[in-house]
Amino acid sequence: MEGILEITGGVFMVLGAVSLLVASIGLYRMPDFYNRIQIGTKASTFGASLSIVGVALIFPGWIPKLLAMLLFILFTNPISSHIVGRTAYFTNVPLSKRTKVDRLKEMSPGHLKKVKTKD
Amino acid sequence: MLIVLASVLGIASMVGAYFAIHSKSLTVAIIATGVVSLISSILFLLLAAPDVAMTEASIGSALTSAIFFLTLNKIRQTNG
Amino acid sequence: MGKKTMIALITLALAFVIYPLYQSYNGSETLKDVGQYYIDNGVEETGAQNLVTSVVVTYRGLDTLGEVTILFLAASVISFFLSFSKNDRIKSRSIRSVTEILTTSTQVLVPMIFMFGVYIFVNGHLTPGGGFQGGAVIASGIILMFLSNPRFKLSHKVIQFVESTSGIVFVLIGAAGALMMDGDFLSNKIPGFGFGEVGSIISAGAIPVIYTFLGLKVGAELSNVLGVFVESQSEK
Amino acid sequence: MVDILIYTAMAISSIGVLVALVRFVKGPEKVDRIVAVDVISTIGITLILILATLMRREIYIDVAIVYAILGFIGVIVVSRFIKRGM
Repeated sequence: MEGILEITGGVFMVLGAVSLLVASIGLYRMPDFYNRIQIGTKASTFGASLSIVGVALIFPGWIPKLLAMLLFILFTNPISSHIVGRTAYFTNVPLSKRTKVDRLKEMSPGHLKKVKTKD
Repeated sequence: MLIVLASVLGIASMVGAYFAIHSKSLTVAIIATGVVSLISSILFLLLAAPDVAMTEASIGSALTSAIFFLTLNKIRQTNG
Repeated sequence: MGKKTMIALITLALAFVIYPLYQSYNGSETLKDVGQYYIDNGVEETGAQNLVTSVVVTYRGLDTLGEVTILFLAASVISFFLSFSKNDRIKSRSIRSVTEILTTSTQVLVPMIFMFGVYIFVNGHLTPGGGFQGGAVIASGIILMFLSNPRFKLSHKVIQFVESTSGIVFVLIGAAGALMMDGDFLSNKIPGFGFGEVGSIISAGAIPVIYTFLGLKVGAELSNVLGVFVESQSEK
Repeated sequence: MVDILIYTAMAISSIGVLVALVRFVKGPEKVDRIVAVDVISTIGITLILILATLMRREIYIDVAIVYAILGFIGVIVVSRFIKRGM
Protein backbone atom coordinates (compact mmCIF):
# COMPACT_ATOMS: atom_id res chain seq x y z
CA MET A 1 0.00 0.00 0.00
CA GLU A 2 2.74 2.43 0.92
CA GLY A 3 5.65 3.16 -1.28
CA ILE A 4 9.01 1.55 -0.76
CA LEU A 5 10.42 5.00 0.04
CA GLU A 6 8.22 5.37 3.11
CA ILE A 7 9.08 1.92 4.41
CA THR A 8 12.77 2.74 3.98
CA GLY A 9 12.21 5.97 5.86
CA GLY A 10 10.58 4.10 8.73
CA VAL A 11 13.47 1.65 8.86
CA PHE A 12 15.88 4.59 8.97
CA MET A 13 13.98 6.09 11.87
CA VAL A 14 14.10 2.80 13.80
CA LEU A 15 17.83 2.56 13.14
CA GLY A 16 18.29 6.10 14.39
CA ALA A 17 16.33 5.31 17.54
CA VAL A 18 18.49 2.22 18.11
CA SER A 19 21.56 4.38 17.76
CA LEU A 20 20.18 6.79 20.34
CA LEU A 21 19.52 3.87 22.67
CA VAL A 22 23.11 2.72 22.13
CA ALA A 23 24.25 6.22 23.07
CA SER A 24 22.26 6.05 26.30
CA ILE A 25 23.51 2.57 27.19
CA GLY A 26 27.06 3.64 26.48
CA LEU A 27 26.54 6.66 28.67
CA TYR A 28 25.48 4.29 31.42
CA ARG A 29 28.15 1.63 31.05
CA MET A 30 31.37 3.39 30.09
CA PRO A 31 33.99 3.48 32.83
CA ASP A 32 34.94 7.14 32.98
CA PHE A 33 33.72 10.52 31.85
CA TYR A 34 35.81 10.83 28.72
CA ASN A 35 34.54 7.58 27.25
CA ARG A 36 31.01 8.58 28.14
CA ILE A 37 31.26 11.88 26.37
CA GLN A 38 32.63 10.36 23.21
CA ILE A 39 29.93 7.74 22.89
CA GLY A 40 27.25 10.14 24.05
CA THR A 41 28.07 12.72 21.42
CA LYS A 42 28.95 10.52 18.48
CA ALA A 43 26.19 7.97 18.73
CA SER A 44 23.49 10.50 19.54
CA THR A 45 24.48 12.77 16.65
CA PHE A 46 24.49 9.77 14.34
CA GLY A 47 21.09 8.65 15.59
CA ALA A 48 19.52 12.07 15.20
CA SER A 49 20.94 12.36 11.69
CA LEU A 50 19.55 8.96 10.73
CA SER A 51 16.13 9.92 12.06
CA ILE A 52 16.19 13.14 10.05
CA VAL A 53 17.07 11.19 6.91
CA GLY A 54 14.18 8.85 7.63
CA VAL A 55 11.69 11.69 7.99
CA ALA A 56 13.01 13.23 4.79
CA LEU A 57 12.30 9.96 2.99
CA ILE A 58 8.77 9.78 4.36
CA PHE A 59 7.86 13.42 3.68
CA PRO A 60 9.99 14.83 0.86
CA GLY A 61 8.20 18.16 1.10
CA TRP A 62 9.81 18.85 4.48
CA ILE A 63 13.37 18.64 3.21
CA PRO A 64 14.36 22.35 3.54
CA LYS A 65 13.53 22.52 7.23
CA LEU A 66 15.02 19.09 7.88
CA LEU A 67 18.21 20.13 6.11
CA ALA A 68 18.49 23.21 8.32
CA MET A 69 17.94 21.05 11.38
CA LEU A 70 20.56 18.51 10.31
CA LEU A 71 23.02 21.32 9.72
CA PHE A 72 22.39 22.78 13.17
CA ILE A 73 22.76 19.42 14.90
CA LEU A 74 25.98 18.65 13.06
CA PHE A 75 27.29 22.09 13.96
CA THR A 76 26.36 22.37 17.58
CA ASN A 77 26.81 18.92 19.11
CA PRO A 78 30.61 18.76 18.62
CA ILE A 79 31.05 22.25 20.04
CA SER A 80 29.22 21.46 23.24
CA SER A 81 31.07 18.19 23.74
CA HIS A 82 34.38 19.92 23.08
CA ILE A 83 33.67 22.53 25.72
CA VAL A 84 32.46 20.00 28.26
CA GLY A 85 35.46 17.74 27.68
CA ARG A 86 37.87 20.61 28.15
CA THR A 87 36.07 21.68 31.30
CA ALA A 88 36.28 18.16 32.68
CA TYR A 89 39.98 17.87 31.96
CA PHE A 90 40.86 21.19 33.50
CA THR A 91 38.75 20.60 36.60
CA ASN A 92 40.61 17.34 37.26
CA VAL A 93 37.89 14.86 36.53
CA PRO A 94 39.70 11.52 36.94
CA LEU A 95 40.67 9.43 33.96
CA SER A 96 40.01 5.72 33.89
CA LYS A 97 42.76 3.52 35.29
CA ARG A 98 43.05 1.74 31.97
CA THR A 99 44.03 4.94 30.18
CA LYS A 100 47.23 4.35 28.24
CA VAL A 101 47.86 7.65 26.47
CA ASP A 102 47.22 11.22 27.61
CA ARG A 103 48.33 13.40 24.75
CA LEU A 104 47.16 16.67 26.22
CA LYS A 105 49.39 16.19 29.26
CA GLU A 106 52.33 15.15 27.10
CA MET A 107 51.96 18.21 24.93
CA SER A 108 51.85 20.74 27.72
CA PRO A 109 53.21 19.14 30.88
CA GLY A 110 54.05 22.36 32.67
CA HIS A 111 50.69 24.01 32.38
CA LEU A 112 48.53 21.23 33.63
CA LYS A 113 48.08 19.85 37.04
CA LYS A 114 48.41 16.13 37.37
CA VAL A 115 45.11 14.46 36.56
CA LYS A 116 44.35 11.60 38.87
CA THR A 117 43.26 8.18 37.74
CA LYS A 118 40.70 5.94 39.28
CA ASP A 119 39.43 2.50 38.58
CA MET B 1 0.73 4.25 22.59
CA LEU B 2 1.13 7.97 23.06
CA ILE B 3 0.07 7.58 26.68
CA VAL B 4 3.13 5.37 27.23
CA LEU B 5 5.38 8.11 25.88
CA ALA B 6 3.60 10.63 28.10
CA SER B 7 4.10 8.37 31.15
CA VAL B 8 7.80 7.88 30.44
CA LEU B 9 8.31 11.59 29.96
CA GLY B 10 6.31 12.31 33.09
CA ILE B 11 8.50 9.98 35.14
CA ALA B 12 11.62 11.62 33.74
CA SER B 13 10.21 15.04 34.49
CA MET B 14 9.45 14.02 38.08
CA VAL B 15 13.00 12.76 38.56
CA GLY B 16 14.36 16.03 37.21
CA ALA B 17 12.06 18.04 39.44
CA TYR B 18 13.14 16.02 42.50
CA PHE B 19 16.76 16.81 41.71
CA ALA B 20 15.97 20.46 41.14
CA ILE B 21 14.50 20.71 44.62
CA HIS B 22 16.52 18.33 46.74
CA SER B 23 19.99 18.44 45.24
CA LYS B 24 22.70 19.77 47.54
CA SER B 25 24.60 21.44 44.74
CA LEU B 26 22.89 24.43 43.19
CA THR B 27 24.63 23.75 39.88
CA VAL B 28 23.01 20.33 39.65
CA ALA B 29 19.68 21.90 40.54
CA ILE B 30 19.92 24.34 37.64
CA ILE B 31 20.91 21.54 35.23
CA ALA B 32 17.90 19.56 36.41
CA THR B 33 15.70 22.56 35.70
CA GLY B 34 16.90 22.34 32.12
CA VAL B 35 15.79 18.70 31.94
CA VAL B 36 12.34 19.57 33.27
CA SER B 37 12.03 22.37 30.73
CA LEU B 38 12.95 20.12 27.81
CA ILE B 39 10.55 17.39 28.82
CA SER B 40 7.70 19.78 29.47
CA SER B 41 8.26 21.21 26.01
CA ILE B 42 7.81 17.74 24.49
CA LEU B 43 4.71 17.22 26.62
CA PHE B 44 3.21 20.49 25.42
CA LEU B 45 3.79 19.32 21.88
CA LEU B 46 2.11 16.04 22.71
CA LEU B 47 -0.91 18.02 23.89
CA ALA B 48 -0.99 19.78 20.50
CA ALA B 49 0.12 23.15 21.77
CA PRO B 50 3.07 24.04 19.54
CA ASP B 51 3.04 27.72 20.45
CA VAL B 52 3.54 27.02 24.12
CA ALA B 53 6.10 24.37 23.30
CA MET B 54 8.10 26.81 21.25
CA THR B 55 8.00 29.43 23.99
CA GLU B 56 9.18 26.88 26.50
CA ALA B 57 11.94 25.75 24.14
CA SER B 58 13.27 29.18 23.38
CA ILE B 59 13.15 30.40 26.97
CA GLY B 60 14.18 27.25 28.79
CA SER B 61 17.01 26.00 26.63
CA ALA B 62 19.51 28.79 27.10
CA LEU B 63 18.09 31.94 28.61
CA THR B 64 16.90 30.58 31.95
CA SER B 65 20.06 28.71 32.81
CA ALA B 66 22.23 31.64 31.75
CA ILE B 67 20.35 34.06 33.99
CA PHE B 68 20.34 31.55 36.86
CA PHE B 69 24.09 31.06 36.61
CA LEU B 70 24.80 34.78 36.34
CA THR B 71 22.72 35.37 39.46
CA LEU B 72 24.37 32.48 41.31
CA ASN B 73 27.80 33.80 40.43
CA LYS B 74 26.88 37.25 41.65
CA ILE B 75 25.51 35.91 44.93
CA ARG B 76 28.69 33.93 45.53
CA GLN B 77 30.85 36.94 44.85
CA THR B 78 28.82 39.13 47.16
CA ASN B 79 28.99 36.63 50.00
CA GLY B 80 32.74 36.24 49.59
CA MET C 1 11.36 9.62 59.76
CA GLY C 2 8.12 10.85 61.22
CA LYS C 3 8.07 13.88 58.97
CA LYS C 4 8.63 11.89 55.81
CA THR C 5 5.98 9.37 56.79
CA MET C 6 3.56 12.19 57.37
CA ILE C 7 4.35 13.67 53.96
CA ALA C 8 3.83 10.29 52.29
CA LEU C 9 0.52 9.79 54.14
CA ILE C 10 -0.72 13.24 53.18
CA THR C 11 0.22 12.63 49.56
CA LEU C 12 -1.62 9.32 49.57
CA ALA C 13 -4.68 10.91 51.12
CA LEU C 14 -4.59 13.65 48.53
CA ALA C 15 -4.37 11.08 45.76
CA PHE C 16 -7.32 9.25 47.32
CA VAL C 17 -9.33 12.46 47.28
CA ILE C 18 -8.37 13.50 43.78
CA TYR C 19 -8.75 10.12 42.08
CA PRO C 20 -12.60 10.21 41.94
CA LEU C 21 -12.37 13.64 40.35
CA TYR C 22 -10.05 12.23 37.71
CA GLN C 23 -12.42 9.32 37.17
CA SER C 24 -15.48 11.46 36.79
CA TYR C 25 -13.80 13.94 34.48
CA ASN C 26 -14.92 13.89 30.90
CA GLY C 27 -13.59 16.68 28.77
CA SER C 28 -16.24 18.72 27.07
CA GLU C 29 -16.60 17.74 23.45
CA THR C 30 -17.88 21.09 22.29
CA LEU C 31 -16.19 24.44 22.47
CA LYS C 32 -17.41 27.37 24.46
CA ASP C 33 -18.93 30.36 22.70
CA VAL C 34 -15.74 32.40 22.38
CA GLY C 35 -13.64 29.54 21.08
CA GLN C 36 -16.29 28.60 18.57
CA TYR C 37 -16.44 32.20 17.40
CA TYR C 38 -12.69 32.31 16.88
CA ILE C 39 -12.71 29.09 14.91
CA ASP C 40 -15.65 30.14 12.76
CA ASN C 41 -14.66 33.71 12.00
CA GLY C 42 -10.96 33.96 12.86
CA VAL C 43 -9.52 33.20 9.48
CA GLU C 44 -11.86 35.49 7.57
CA GLU C 45 -11.54 38.37 9.98
CA THR C 46 -7.78 38.36 10.42
CA GLY C 47 -6.41 36.39 7.51
CA ALA C 48 -3.90 34.56 9.69
CA GLN C 49 -3.34 30.87 9.13
CA ASN C 50 -2.24 30.35 12.72
CA LEU C 51 -5.32 31.02 14.80
CA VAL C 52 -3.39 31.46 18.03
CA THR C 53 -1.52 34.35 16.50
CA SER C 54 -4.74 36.07 15.51
CA VAL C 55 -6.03 35.68 19.05
CA VAL C 56 -2.80 36.90 20.64
CA VAL C 57 -2.20 39.87 18.37
CA THR C 58 -5.65 40.97 17.26
CA TYR C 59 -8.47 39.76 19.48
CA ARG C 60 -6.43 39.97 22.67
CA GLY C 61 -3.92 42.57 21.53
CA LEU C 62 -4.30 44.58 24.70
CA ASP C 63 -3.05 41.64 26.75
CA THR C 64 0.03 41.46 24.58
CA LEU C 65 0.62 45.15 25.14
CA GLY C 66 0.37 44.51 28.88
CA GLU C 67 2.86 41.65 28.68
CA VAL C 68 5.35 43.80 26.82
CA THR C 69 4.90 46.52 29.43
CA ILE C 70 5.57 44.04 32.24
CA LEU C 71 8.72 42.82 30.50
CA PHE C 72 9.86 46.39 30.00
CA LEU C 73 9.29 47.20 33.67
CA ALA C 74 11.20 44.09 34.77
CA ALA C 75 14.12 44.95 32.52
CA SER C 76 14.16 48.54 33.79
CA VAL C 77 14.14 47.46 37.43
CA ILE C 78 16.94 44.95 36.85
CA SER C 79 19.04 47.57 35.08
CA PHE C 80 18.39 50.08 37.84
CA PHE C 81 19.44 47.80 40.68
CA LEU C 82 22.39 46.21 38.95
CA SER C 83 23.80 49.57 37.90
CA PHE C 84 24.92 50.14 41.50
CA SER C 85 27.56 47.43 41.20
CA LYS C 86 28.75 48.40 37.75
CA ASN C 87 31.33 51.03 38.62
CA ASP C 88 34.53 49.01 38.63
CA ARG C 89 33.72 46.65 35.82
CA ILE C 90 36.40 47.84 33.40
CA LYS C 91 39.30 46.53 35.41
CA SER C 92 37.48 43.73 37.16
CA ARG C 93 36.21 41.75 34.17
CA SER C 94 39.38 39.86 33.49
CA ILE C 95 40.04 38.58 30.01
CA ARG C 96 40.01 34.82 30.01
CA SER C 97 41.08 32.50 27.30
CA VAL C 98 38.48 31.09 24.97
CA THR C 99 39.14 28.14 22.73
CA GLU C 100 39.58 28.65 19.03
CA ILE C 101 36.75 26.28 18.21
CA LEU C 102 34.19 28.26 20.18
CA THR C 103 35.29 31.57 18.69
CA THR C 104 35.20 30.33 15.11
CA SER C 105 31.93 28.50 15.46
CA THR C 106 30.34 31.52 17.08
CA GLN C 107 31.19 33.60 14.04
CA VAL C 108 29.33 31.07 11.93
CA LEU C 109 26.45 30.35 14.28
CA VAL C 110 25.42 33.75 15.60
CA PRO C 111 24.26 35.07 12.19
CA MET C 112 22.32 31.81 11.76
CA ILE C 113 20.70 32.20 15.17
CA PHE C 114 19.74 35.79 14.44
CA MET C 115 18.37 34.77 11.07
CA PHE C 116 16.36 32.00 12.66
CA GLY C 117 14.96 34.40 15.23
CA VAL C 118 13.93 36.77 12.47
CA TYR C 119 12.36 33.83 10.63
CA ILE C 120 10.36 32.94 13.73
CA PHE C 121 8.85 36.34 14.26
CA VAL C 122 8.28 37.16 10.63
CA ASN C 123 6.50 33.85 10.12
CA GLY C 124 4.43 34.33 13.27
CA HIS C 125 1.14 34.12 11.41
CA LEU C 126 2.06 30.85 9.68
CA THR C 127 4.12 28.84 12.19
CA PRO C 128 3.93 28.41 15.96
CA GLY C 129 6.21 31.31 16.59
CA GLY C 130 5.93 34.94 17.31
CA GLY C 131 7.52 37.96 18.81
CA PHE C 132 8.35 36.53 22.19
CA GLN C 133 9.90 33.35 20.87
CA GLY C 134 11.92 35.15 18.24
CA GLY C 135 13.11 37.70 20.77
CA ALA C 136 14.23 34.95 23.12
CA VAL C 137 16.14 33.24 20.31
CA ILE C 138 17.91 36.50 19.47
CA ALA C 139 18.80 37.00 23.13
CA SER C 140 20.27 33.48 23.18
CA GLY C 141 22.50 34.53 20.31
CA ILE C 142 23.63 37.45 22.44
CA ILE C 143 24.52 34.99 25.24
CA LEU C 144 26.68 33.07 22.79
CA MET C 145 28.46 36.27 21.82
CA PHE C 146 29.12 37.07 25.46
CA LEU C 147 30.47 33.57 26.06
CA SER C 148 32.78 33.47 23.09
CA ASN C 149 34.23 36.94 23.19
CA PRO C 150 35.28 38.28 26.59
CA ARG C 151 35.73 41.78 25.22
CA PHE C 152 32.24 41.93 23.75
CA LYS C 153 30.12 44.81 25.00
CA LEU C 154 26.58 45.65 24.10
CA SER C 155 26.02 49.14 22.85
CA HIS C 156 23.38 50.53 25.15
CA LYS C 157 22.49 53.32 22.77
CA VAL C 158 21.57 50.87 20.02
CA ILE C 159 19.59 48.72 22.42
CA GLN C 160 17.66 51.67 23.78
CA PHE C 161 16.99 52.99 20.30
CA VAL C 162 15.70 49.65 19.01
CA GLU C 163 13.60 49.04 22.08
CA SER C 164 11.92 52.42 22.32
CA THR C 165 11.36 52.74 18.59
CA SER C 166 9.75 49.35 18.27
CA GLY C 167 7.55 49.97 21.31
CA ILE C 168 6.34 53.27 19.89
CA VAL C 169 5.72 51.75 16.46
CA PHE C 170 3.74 48.91 18.02
CA VAL C 171 1.40 51.31 19.77
CA LEU C 172 1.17 53.57 16.70
CA ILE C 173 0.12 50.68 14.49
CA GLY C 174 -2.52 49.77 17.03
CA ALA C 175 -3.78 53.33 17.10
CA ALA C 176 -3.76 53.54 13.31
CA GLY C 177 -6.14 50.62 13.16
CA ALA C 178 -8.50 52.38 15.52
CA LEU C 179 -8.34 55.82 13.91
CA MET C 180 -8.19 55.23 10.19
CA MET C 181 -10.36 52.23 9.61
CA ASP C 182 -12.53 52.89 12.62
CA GLY C 183 -11.93 49.42 13.83
CA ASP C 184 -10.75 48.52 17.27
CA PHE C 185 -7.52 49.36 18.99
CA LEU C 186 -4.77 46.97 17.84
CA SER C 187 -6.79 45.44 15.07
CA ASN C 188 -4.85 44.34 12.04
CA LYS C 189 -6.93 46.16 9.47
CA ILE C 190 -4.68 48.95 8.35
CA PRO C 191 -4.65 50.76 5.00
CA GLY C 192 -1.76 49.55 2.93
CA PHE C 193 -1.62 46.10 4.43
CA GLY C 194 -3.86 43.82 2.47
CA PHE C 195 -4.95 40.47 3.75
CA GLY C 196 -3.42 38.65 0.83
CA GLU C 197 -3.82 34.96 0.40
CA VAL C 198 -4.14 32.86 3.53
CA GLY C 199 -0.96 30.86 3.98
CA SER C 200 1.43 33.11 2.11
CA ILE C 201 3.98 35.19 3.92
CA ILE C 202 2.48 38.55 2.95
CA SER C 203 -0.94 38.10 4.47
CA ALA C 204 -2.88 38.70 7.65
CA GLY C 205 -2.73 42.48 7.45
CA ALA C 206 -0.56 44.06 10.10
CA ILE C 207 0.19 40.92 12.11
CA PRO C 208 3.67 40.29 10.63
CA VAL C 209 4.59 43.95 11.08
CA ILE C 210 3.39 44.00 14.68
CA TYR C 211 5.21 40.75 15.39
CA THR C 212 8.41 42.07 13.84
CA PHE C 213 8.49 45.07 16.11
CA LEU C 214 7.41 42.96 19.07
CA GLY C 215 10.27 40.54 18.42
CA LEU C 216 12.78 43.35 18.15
CA LYS C 217 11.50 44.85 21.39
CA VAL C 218 11.59 41.61 23.34
CA GLY C 219 15.00 40.71 21.96
CA ALA C 220 16.40 44.11 22.89
CA GLU C 221 14.95 43.93 26.39
CA LEU C 222 16.25 40.44 27.15
CA SER C 223 19.65 41.31 25.67
CA ASN C 224 19.75 44.39 27.84
CA VAL C 225 19.04 42.31 30.95
CA LEU C 226 21.81 39.88 30.01
CA GLY C 227 24.24 42.67 29.24
CA VAL C 228 23.63 44.38 32.56
CA PHE C 229 24.03 41.05 34.38
CA VAL C 230 27.31 40.25 32.66
CA GLU C 231 28.72 43.71 33.19
CA SER C 232 27.95 43.65 36.89
CA GLN C 233 29.93 40.45 37.43
CA SER C 234 33.23 41.04 39.13
CA GLU C 235 36.08 38.59 38.96
CA LYS C 236 37.57 37.22 42.13
CA MET D 1 3.14 -0.25 8.33
CA VAL D 2 5.06 3.00 8.45
CA ASP D 3 3.15 3.98 11.55
CA ILE D 4 4.21 0.77 13.29
CA LEU D 5 7.84 1.52 12.47
CA ILE D 6 7.51 5.07 13.75
CA TYR D 7 5.88 3.86 16.96
CA THR D 8 8.75 1.41 17.40
CA ALA D 9 11.25 4.23 16.98
CA MET D 10 9.33 6.25 19.56
CA ALA D 11 9.36 3.41 22.08
CA ILE D 12 13.09 2.80 21.64
CA SER D 13 13.86 6.49 21.99
CA SER D 14 11.83 6.82 25.16
CA ILE D 15 13.72 3.88 26.66
CA GLY D 16 16.84 5.85 25.74
CA VAL D 17 15.58 8.82 27.76
CA LEU D 18 15.16 6.61 30.82
CA VAL D 19 18.61 5.02 30.49
CA ALA D 20 20.26 8.41 30.08
CA LEU D 21 18.33 9.62 33.10
CA VAL D 22 19.97 6.88 35.18
CA ARG D 23 23.34 8.44 34.38
CA PHE D 24 21.93 11.81 35.32
CA VAL D 25 20.84 10.45 38.69
CA LYS D 26 24.05 8.52 39.39
CA GLY D 27 26.64 10.76 37.78
CA PRO D 28 29.46 11.19 40.27
CA GLU D 29 30.73 14.42 38.73
CA LYS D 30 28.81 17.44 37.54
CA VAL D 31 30.14 17.02 34.01
CA ASP D 32 28.60 13.54 33.87
CA ARG D 33 25.22 15.10 34.50
CA ILE D 34 25.84 17.73 31.85
CA VAL D 35 26.61 15.06 29.26
CA ALA D 36 23.48 13.18 30.29
CA VAL D 37 21.44 16.34 29.73
CA ASP D 38 23.08 16.79 26.35
CA VAL D 39 22.15 13.28 25.28
CA ILE D 40 18.62 13.71 26.65
CA SER D 41 18.20 16.89 24.65
CA THR D 42 19.33 15.15 21.45
CA ILE D 43 16.86 12.34 22.12
CA GLY D 44 14.21 14.97 22.81
CA ILE D 45 14.86 16.57 19.43
CA THR D 46 14.34 13.17 17.83
CA LEU D 47 11.15 12.65 19.84
CA ILE D 48 9.77 15.96 18.62
CA LEU D 49 10.63 14.92 15.09
CA ILE D 50 8.86 11.59 15.58
CA LEU D 51 5.78 13.35 16.95
CA ALA D 52 5.77 15.67 13.93
CA THR D 53 5.91 12.64 11.65
CA LEU D 54 3.12 10.89 13.50
CA MET D 55 0.77 13.85 13.51
CA ARG D 56 1.84 14.89 9.99
CA ARG D 57 2.40 18.51 10.91
CA GLU D 58 5.33 20.28 9.37
CA ILE D 59 5.18 23.20 11.76
CA TYR D 60 6.18 21.03 14.72
CA ILE D 61 9.66 20.82 13.23
CA ASP D 62 10.25 24.45 14.15
CA VAL D 63 10.28 23.50 17.82
CA ALA D 64 12.91 20.85 17.11
CA ILE D 65 15.01 23.39 15.22
CA VAL D 66 14.87 25.73 18.21
CA TYR D 67 16.25 22.98 20.42
CA ALA D 68 18.83 21.96 17.84
CA ILE D 69 20.24 25.44 17.59
CA LEU D 70 19.92 26.60 21.19
CA GLY D 71 20.44 23.47 23.25
CA PHE D 72 24.20 23.69 23.25
CA ILE D 73 24.28 27.22 24.65
CA GLY D 74 22.97 25.99 27.98
CA VAL D 75 25.67 23.31 28.09
CA ILE D 76 28.38 25.86 27.34
CA VAL D 77 27.05 28.19 30.05
CA VAL D 78 27.10 25.42 32.66
CA SER D 79 30.56 24.20 31.80
CA ARG D 80 31.93 27.73 31.76
CA PHE D 81 30.47 28.28 35.20
CA ILE D 82 31.97 25.07 36.54
CA LYS D 83 35.39 25.90 35.14
CA ARG D 84 35.94 29.22 36.88
CA GLY D 85 32.80 31.21 37.46
CA MET D 86 31.02 33.12 34.76
